[in-house]
Amino acid sequence: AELEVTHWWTSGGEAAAVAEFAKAFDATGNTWVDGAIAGSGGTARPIIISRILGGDPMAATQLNHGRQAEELIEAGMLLDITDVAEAEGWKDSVFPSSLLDACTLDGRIYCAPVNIHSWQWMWLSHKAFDDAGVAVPANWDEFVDARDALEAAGKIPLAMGQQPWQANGAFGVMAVAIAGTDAWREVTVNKNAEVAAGPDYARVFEAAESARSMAENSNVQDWNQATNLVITGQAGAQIMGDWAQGEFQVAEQVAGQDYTCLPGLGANEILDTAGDAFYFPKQDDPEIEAAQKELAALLLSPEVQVAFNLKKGSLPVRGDVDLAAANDCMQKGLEILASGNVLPSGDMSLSPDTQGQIEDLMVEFWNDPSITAADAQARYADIIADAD
Amino acid sequence: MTAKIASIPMVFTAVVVFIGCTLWTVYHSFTGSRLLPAPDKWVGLDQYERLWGTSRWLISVENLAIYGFCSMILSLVIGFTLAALLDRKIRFENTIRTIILYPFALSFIVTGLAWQWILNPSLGLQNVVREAGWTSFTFDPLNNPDIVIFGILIAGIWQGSGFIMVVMLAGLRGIDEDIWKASRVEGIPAWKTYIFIIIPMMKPVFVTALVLIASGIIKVYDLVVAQTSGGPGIASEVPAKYVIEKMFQSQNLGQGFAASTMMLVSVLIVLIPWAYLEFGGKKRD
Amino acid sequence: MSYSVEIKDLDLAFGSVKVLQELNLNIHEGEFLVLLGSSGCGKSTLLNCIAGLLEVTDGQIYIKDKNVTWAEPSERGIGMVFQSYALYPQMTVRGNLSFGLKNAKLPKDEIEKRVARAAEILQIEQLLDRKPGALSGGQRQRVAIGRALVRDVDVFLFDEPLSNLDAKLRVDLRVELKRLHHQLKNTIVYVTHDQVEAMTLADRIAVMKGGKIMQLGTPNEIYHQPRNLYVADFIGSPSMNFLEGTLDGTNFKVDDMVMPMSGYAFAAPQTAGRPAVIGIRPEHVVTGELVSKAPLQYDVTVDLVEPMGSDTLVYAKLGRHLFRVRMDGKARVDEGDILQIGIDPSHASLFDKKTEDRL
Amino acid sequence: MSYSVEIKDLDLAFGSVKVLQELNLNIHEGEFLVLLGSSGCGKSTLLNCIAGLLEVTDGQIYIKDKNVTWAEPSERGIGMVFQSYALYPQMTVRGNLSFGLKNAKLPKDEIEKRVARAAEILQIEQLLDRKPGALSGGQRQRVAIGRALVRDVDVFLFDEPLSNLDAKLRVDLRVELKRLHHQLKNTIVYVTHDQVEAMTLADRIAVMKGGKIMQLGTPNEIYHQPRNLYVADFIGSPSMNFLEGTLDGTNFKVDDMVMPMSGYAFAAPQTAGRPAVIGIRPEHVVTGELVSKAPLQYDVTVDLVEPMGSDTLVYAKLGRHLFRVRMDGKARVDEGDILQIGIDPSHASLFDKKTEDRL
Amino acid sequence: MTDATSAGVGLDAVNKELTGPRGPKPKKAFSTNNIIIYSVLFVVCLYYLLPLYVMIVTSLKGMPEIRLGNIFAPPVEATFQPWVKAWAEACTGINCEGLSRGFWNSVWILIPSVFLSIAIASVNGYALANWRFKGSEVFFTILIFGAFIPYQVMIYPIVILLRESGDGITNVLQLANPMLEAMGFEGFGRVRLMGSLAGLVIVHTIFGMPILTLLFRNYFTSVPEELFKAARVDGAGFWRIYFQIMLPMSLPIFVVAMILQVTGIWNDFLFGVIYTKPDTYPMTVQLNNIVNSVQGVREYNVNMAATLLTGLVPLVIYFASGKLFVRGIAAGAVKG
Ligand SMILES: Nc1ncnc2c1ncn2[C@@H]1O[C@H](COP(=O)(O)OP(=O)(O)OP(=O)(O)O)[C@@H](O)[C@H]1O
Ligand SMILES: Nc1ncnc2c1ncn2[C@@H]1O[C@H](COP(=O)(O)OP(=O)(O)OP(=O)(O)O)[C@@H](O)[C@H]1O
Ligand SMILES: [Mg+2]
Ligand SMILES: [Mg+2]
Repeated sequence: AELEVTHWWTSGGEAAAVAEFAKAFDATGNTWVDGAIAGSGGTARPIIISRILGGDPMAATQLNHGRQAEELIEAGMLLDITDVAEAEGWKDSVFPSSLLDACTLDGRIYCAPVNIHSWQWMWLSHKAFDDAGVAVPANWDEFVDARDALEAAGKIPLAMGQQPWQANGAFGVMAVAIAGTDAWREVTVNKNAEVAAGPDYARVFEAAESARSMAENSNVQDWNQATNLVITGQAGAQIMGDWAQGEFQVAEQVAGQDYTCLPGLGANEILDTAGDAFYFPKQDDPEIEAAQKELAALLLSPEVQVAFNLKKGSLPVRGDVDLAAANDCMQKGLEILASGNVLPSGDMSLSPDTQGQIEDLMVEFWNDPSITAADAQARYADIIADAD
Repeated sequence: MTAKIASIPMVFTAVVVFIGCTLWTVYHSFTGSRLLPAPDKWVGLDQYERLWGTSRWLISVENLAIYGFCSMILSLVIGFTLAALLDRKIRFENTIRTIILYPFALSFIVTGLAWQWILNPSLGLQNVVREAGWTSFTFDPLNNPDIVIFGILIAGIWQGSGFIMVVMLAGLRGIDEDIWKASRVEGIPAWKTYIFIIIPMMKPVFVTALVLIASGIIKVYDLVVAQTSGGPGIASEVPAKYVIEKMFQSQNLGQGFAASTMMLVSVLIVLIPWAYLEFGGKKRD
Repeated sequence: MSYSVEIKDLDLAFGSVKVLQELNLNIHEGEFLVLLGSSGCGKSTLLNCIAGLLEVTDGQIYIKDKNVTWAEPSERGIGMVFQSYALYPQMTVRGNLSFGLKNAKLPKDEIEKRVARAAEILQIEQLLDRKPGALSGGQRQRVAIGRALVRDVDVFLFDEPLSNLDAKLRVDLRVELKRLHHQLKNTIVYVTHDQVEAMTLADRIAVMKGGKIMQLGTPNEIYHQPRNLYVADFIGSPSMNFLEGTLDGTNFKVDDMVMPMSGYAFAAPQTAGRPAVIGIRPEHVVTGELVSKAPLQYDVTVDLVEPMGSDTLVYAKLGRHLFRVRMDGKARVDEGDILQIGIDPSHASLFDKKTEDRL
Repeated sequence: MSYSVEIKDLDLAFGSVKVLQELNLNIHEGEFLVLLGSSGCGKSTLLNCIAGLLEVTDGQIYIKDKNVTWAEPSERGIGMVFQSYALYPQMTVRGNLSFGLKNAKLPKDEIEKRVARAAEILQIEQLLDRKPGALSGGQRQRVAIGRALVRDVDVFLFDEPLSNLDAKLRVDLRVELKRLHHQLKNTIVYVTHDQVEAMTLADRIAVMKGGKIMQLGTPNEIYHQPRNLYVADFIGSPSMNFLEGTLDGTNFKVDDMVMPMSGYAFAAPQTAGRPAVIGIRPEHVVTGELVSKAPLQYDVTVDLVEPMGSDTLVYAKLGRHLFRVRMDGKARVDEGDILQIGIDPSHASLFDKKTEDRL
Repeated sequence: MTDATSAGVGLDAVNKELTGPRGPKPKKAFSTNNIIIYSVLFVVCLYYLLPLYVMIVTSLKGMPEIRLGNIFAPPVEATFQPWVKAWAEACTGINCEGLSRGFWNSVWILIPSVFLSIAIASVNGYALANWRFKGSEVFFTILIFGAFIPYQVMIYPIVILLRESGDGITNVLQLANPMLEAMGFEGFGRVRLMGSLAGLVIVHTIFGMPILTLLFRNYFTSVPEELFKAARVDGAGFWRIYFQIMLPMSLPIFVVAMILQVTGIWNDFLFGVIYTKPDTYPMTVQLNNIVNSVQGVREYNVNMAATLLTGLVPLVIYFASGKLFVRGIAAGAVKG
């Protein structure tokens, strides 16, 4: 059957990764009808959701798992794939198991996680630091120290795109790395506004403030353009999730040689386990439903996982696949995963609405130097206090 | 009878779509709808309270106000000035009019992209001027949160002022030729005639133009999406974008509805006095 | 010299279309000159040339012995009144009257004085604070005249000032205008296509056709001695009766009728057998008792009767020709009646068939 | 009954504006009835009611003894001709003529026959394949009439069919129209605001004002015996002279002049001292030799002279009143002259000052 | 007196002719006024032409040249590669068909939308102008107000409306299914308005209705009412008058409406993005996708070529229709 699959993976590495899915699915005799929506999740989600609501759902769609789909599930618009999960033994193979939890509502499974993305990375350009005549930093503080040298060499210390989610993500990374895991959990999972207003987070906001000034001259829009600044050595570093890896790969750069990846800003080696998942909106055609389930199973099959995640630069959702082909950074990530240093993603704890508010705040903060760290923190605490 | 049957699409559109949908939206703005409309989650004015406490909304409104005010004034001034110039029996009138109007045939997406490119500081206008020797020249509205809205304004004016010019030109052409003759016989200079006689006579045309501009302003969306995506930061956000994002991305329909209701209210504020002038006035004389 | 306006060899063309050609016209001081002609004959064009609103293609224009061919309209000492009034709608009547004066930087009290005087002359004092929208057609027309009046100009130009008004008002304003002219004694150039207006108002009429002046003369001359067929046909309602025939010495022959034209004042001695047209005004055809006194008498059959109240217009057959006869309103005639009519050739006009000029 | 159109208690209102009120009108078979009135008096509205283009608010309309109050326009047996001709611009003349017949699903050869006949009557055979745009005003008007003609209807409705034409053509078409009526003998209801048209065309005239019929009568009755001041003033150009005074027995007193009205046919015996208005038509004021024969004679001062070619209109002062006198075109009078005039009271009309009705 | 040209006067006149000005006033070709007017217009034209020029120039350059050079400089080495890429090769996700796909979608959206919206609006306008019925003005007023309601207010309810009416139609149609199946035909399947071409066509028809109806109403009102009356007397009904009298007379306004709709629908982004799916994305959405699918560096030349390609249809229509467009805007706008 023909399945229309919507997603917003349109950058070079992403598109190559999707092609792996499509290839594998087409090989089963079905047809993958690609419905890429450019922009970002922000552009794509309204379209995806309005189509599901409007009674014209696609057969499968990317969504960040987590709370985004809750209401759709409650409204009975998404296909229950518990049977597939049981047949394929996802319970045992999916690692970390929190990924599957995020797909579960009232004991039923509604989505197929396909990868693990963690935000907690900083990408550093060897060329930039060489040009500036300083060593490649090993953690955030060293990086801050290298700032002047970078600027003197005409480099942008920190590359930063203008898309709202980037600012938000970078802040999240700093929060985990600087405030520490406990404080982060207290704020994000338990929605404790006091902690959010407390000294741990104050340090986070101060760090963000200095990051802001380092990114001042970064005038690019998209995340991958920012990554490109790092690749070409125009910028010193970028805080960006592991998907940036794909861009380095497309540019044929070698980890450790051309660039360095620092998990947790080098301070706190821990990864959050956000990721992408596929949902399967209900259709009334049994043939399609069968194909949907086939696709769900396929997405988590070991070979597809490997092929996809290598291209995408993300980590597979199965602990049992062999990623020998993976490069330096990926291996690092796998190690951290294996050691169990994982956090749930913010997507899973905060509603999109709250995330949207935080995102708005961060965007404003990152772009408006007149907002002080203290102001921003106060507003942040307010949002956490109101979060549901 | 046939007339009534033939008017069913119109009546349907007017009643079901325009009134029905509007009321639906207004009603749901008082609910806590999230991803799906939840007519039974009544929350009163909560959404509005939050709306007016959100800095992004406030910035959006402020942007729209600045954009709206400037684009009204500029469109009217530019539109009228150009129309007046073209009305001076100049040569190549058709060519020039065509040049001024063609952007109107282009979409906001195209407009936004073209101007994004020209205003790109490292490649566009600023770069060109700098390379020409004026190295301190700075013109990067799209990257400066303080003036980004004017960068959008430049593009908006570019796209829409030709249309206003045509409206004005039609208005000017509609002025009795004899008025011009009378003022010439009295020795009144052209500029004085424009200011004291022609412009006051064109009041209805100005009002029409104003309504046209205003109705376009409130809908500004594509342009911002294509040109800046609301950036840098949230410096160029506009209400329409806020609505769409709250509704679909943040999955907070109630908030989006509240914001769109506010947009509707502002339209009504513009429209009702106009309708009153236009239709109420007619009945009286 | 006593000419107020002189026009010499005026040519005017819009692109390649020649609208006025080699036009010469002298207008006396204080004269009421009417430009009369059918639509599109160039009346307004000529008036606009005098006003300086159109640039001439060739020729010269003098106003008060000053060559104004290149002068601006406002420097020519003219005032103009338009068919559409062309009042400034957003100004009060006072504003309309004083705008031009203010612009000329006249002192305030002078402006007031002039406005007051014009308002008095035109009897619009009580309207001074109204806007044109609140005035009737006739009042607007008066304000338009006032606007020319305050400027104290030598020459008034009127472009069909009464055409937009209804019939009754037109008659009233016509009378008023005439009276105003008697009072002010300005030179007036007045454009109209209504021959009654022209006849009643003019000191002299210039009948125009195709950008040329066909005849220039007093209403009486124009009416009674039209210089060519066009003028003869254009002037007079109901219009002249025309019969085609040949002129043989002083006899005019139509079919088998012979009209001795002994009483007619020929411009030049006539050659024999010349094809000609005779024109007889309906009111110069007499009926009833008067027939016996007329030099020529015919019997005609009544074809159609149009009672008009004061007169009755009878369409009668004279041979194969239809003949209009104007009779008294109280005359009782019916279709099919045989009517005796009398014609006095001295009241008729003769025209050459080919050149259409008066013989 | 021989009425072709009967209108009973017709009311018509646009919203709250009552345009026609309690209107009754019976039109005879074959009659040429003219609805005459100034602009906005409801003439067109009445015509549209008869045609069924407007829905009546109250009352009934009969055509040929059939109640058609609720019938569709096309079912009423009427044809209509409009001021703007209203020809279908994209169809040829033939198409225009046959459109209605095709709608009525007439057989093809019947349509052709009728079109040919109408074209012949109107002499437009050679125009049948042209589009309206290529026709002159008069030709268009004929086609418009043809469109009504082919439909073989009982009643023709004309709404100011000649108003858009220029003066000369108007006169010509008027004559043609009259001839056509003589030939076809249809009932015609004809709307105009031109009293000359009304007088010349009508069998009977209905003078309307403010949605009411003021007077219904033959042109002669209307002209010579106007039933009230409005009609008297509306009909006739130049209009009637009115003098206000009081009626004392059979004497009418204006200021210090006394006019014995012995020749006047009063409708009822008069009370003494009644305020009244006398109306005298300008052509009923005689001058020259005829004065001596008139029962009343006065001396007047000439105030203004309007030569009109065939006549001369003299505005003269009678006491403090301005008096219009119509004189021969050849009469020589100048402003300031003293003129002897004679009036015959039997030609005058007397109206009550308050009710404005004829006495 | 008539021709008072005595010898003396004649002489005098000759003297005057020698001295005074004659004929047209000599014009200074470069009067200050003209210089100001034309230079202002020149600058204005520059402003309006600049983006077009830059787009064209950029679209003809290669990437290296863009990175180095000046955006105003003409291409050193013109290449059509960006155009080819934009049209047929640019990728969104794994679809690398460029704009060509969007182009045909736009065409298929455009044709029925333009046709339907004009058909309905013209009938509306005609009914409003000539067949006023009780309340017709009220509906019209609502309709005009509708033109000013922000789309955002209506987007979401329309999603629901489309879904519901799709289901409604399905239900009605499926009533006939047993019968059809009994007769051996295939029954009706599910009718979907949301996400389908039909849905988008309906949306365009709805949102085009206020302005077009206004346009047509104004136009039909300016058609002499007597023409309509004459047709009624001739026994023609609603549709016959519409088709045989009004339609042939209103070609100009139909052309104008067509131009407005073609440009409007072609340029639409919001509805295209919300009410369609990737398969049926119109060109503007495809354009936005291509431009925003940044792979490595932004390919400005391809973006500009894509932009120009997208703008081409309305531009061609606009230039081809020339004055009509202007006249139409004026007729529709100033009267309204
Ligand atoms: N601006 C113009 N360009 C070209 N031709 C013109 C222009 N103005 C007038 N004409 C032509 O010049 C001729 C004379 O026009 P003009 O307005 O003087 O006529 P008119 O006698 O005033 O007629 P009317 O009684 O209709 O006002 C007409 O044939 C007209 O078509
Ligand atoms: N559709 C309408 N709605 C409201 N009032 C109307 C309408 N049509 C006509 N009237 C009013 O009805 C009155 C009579 O109009 P009607 O057209 O019958 O006048 P008329 O006698 O034909 O005048 P004219 O000589 O100008 O054609 C006028 O006062 C007019 O304003
Ligand atoms: Mg004229
Ligand atoms: Mg009328």
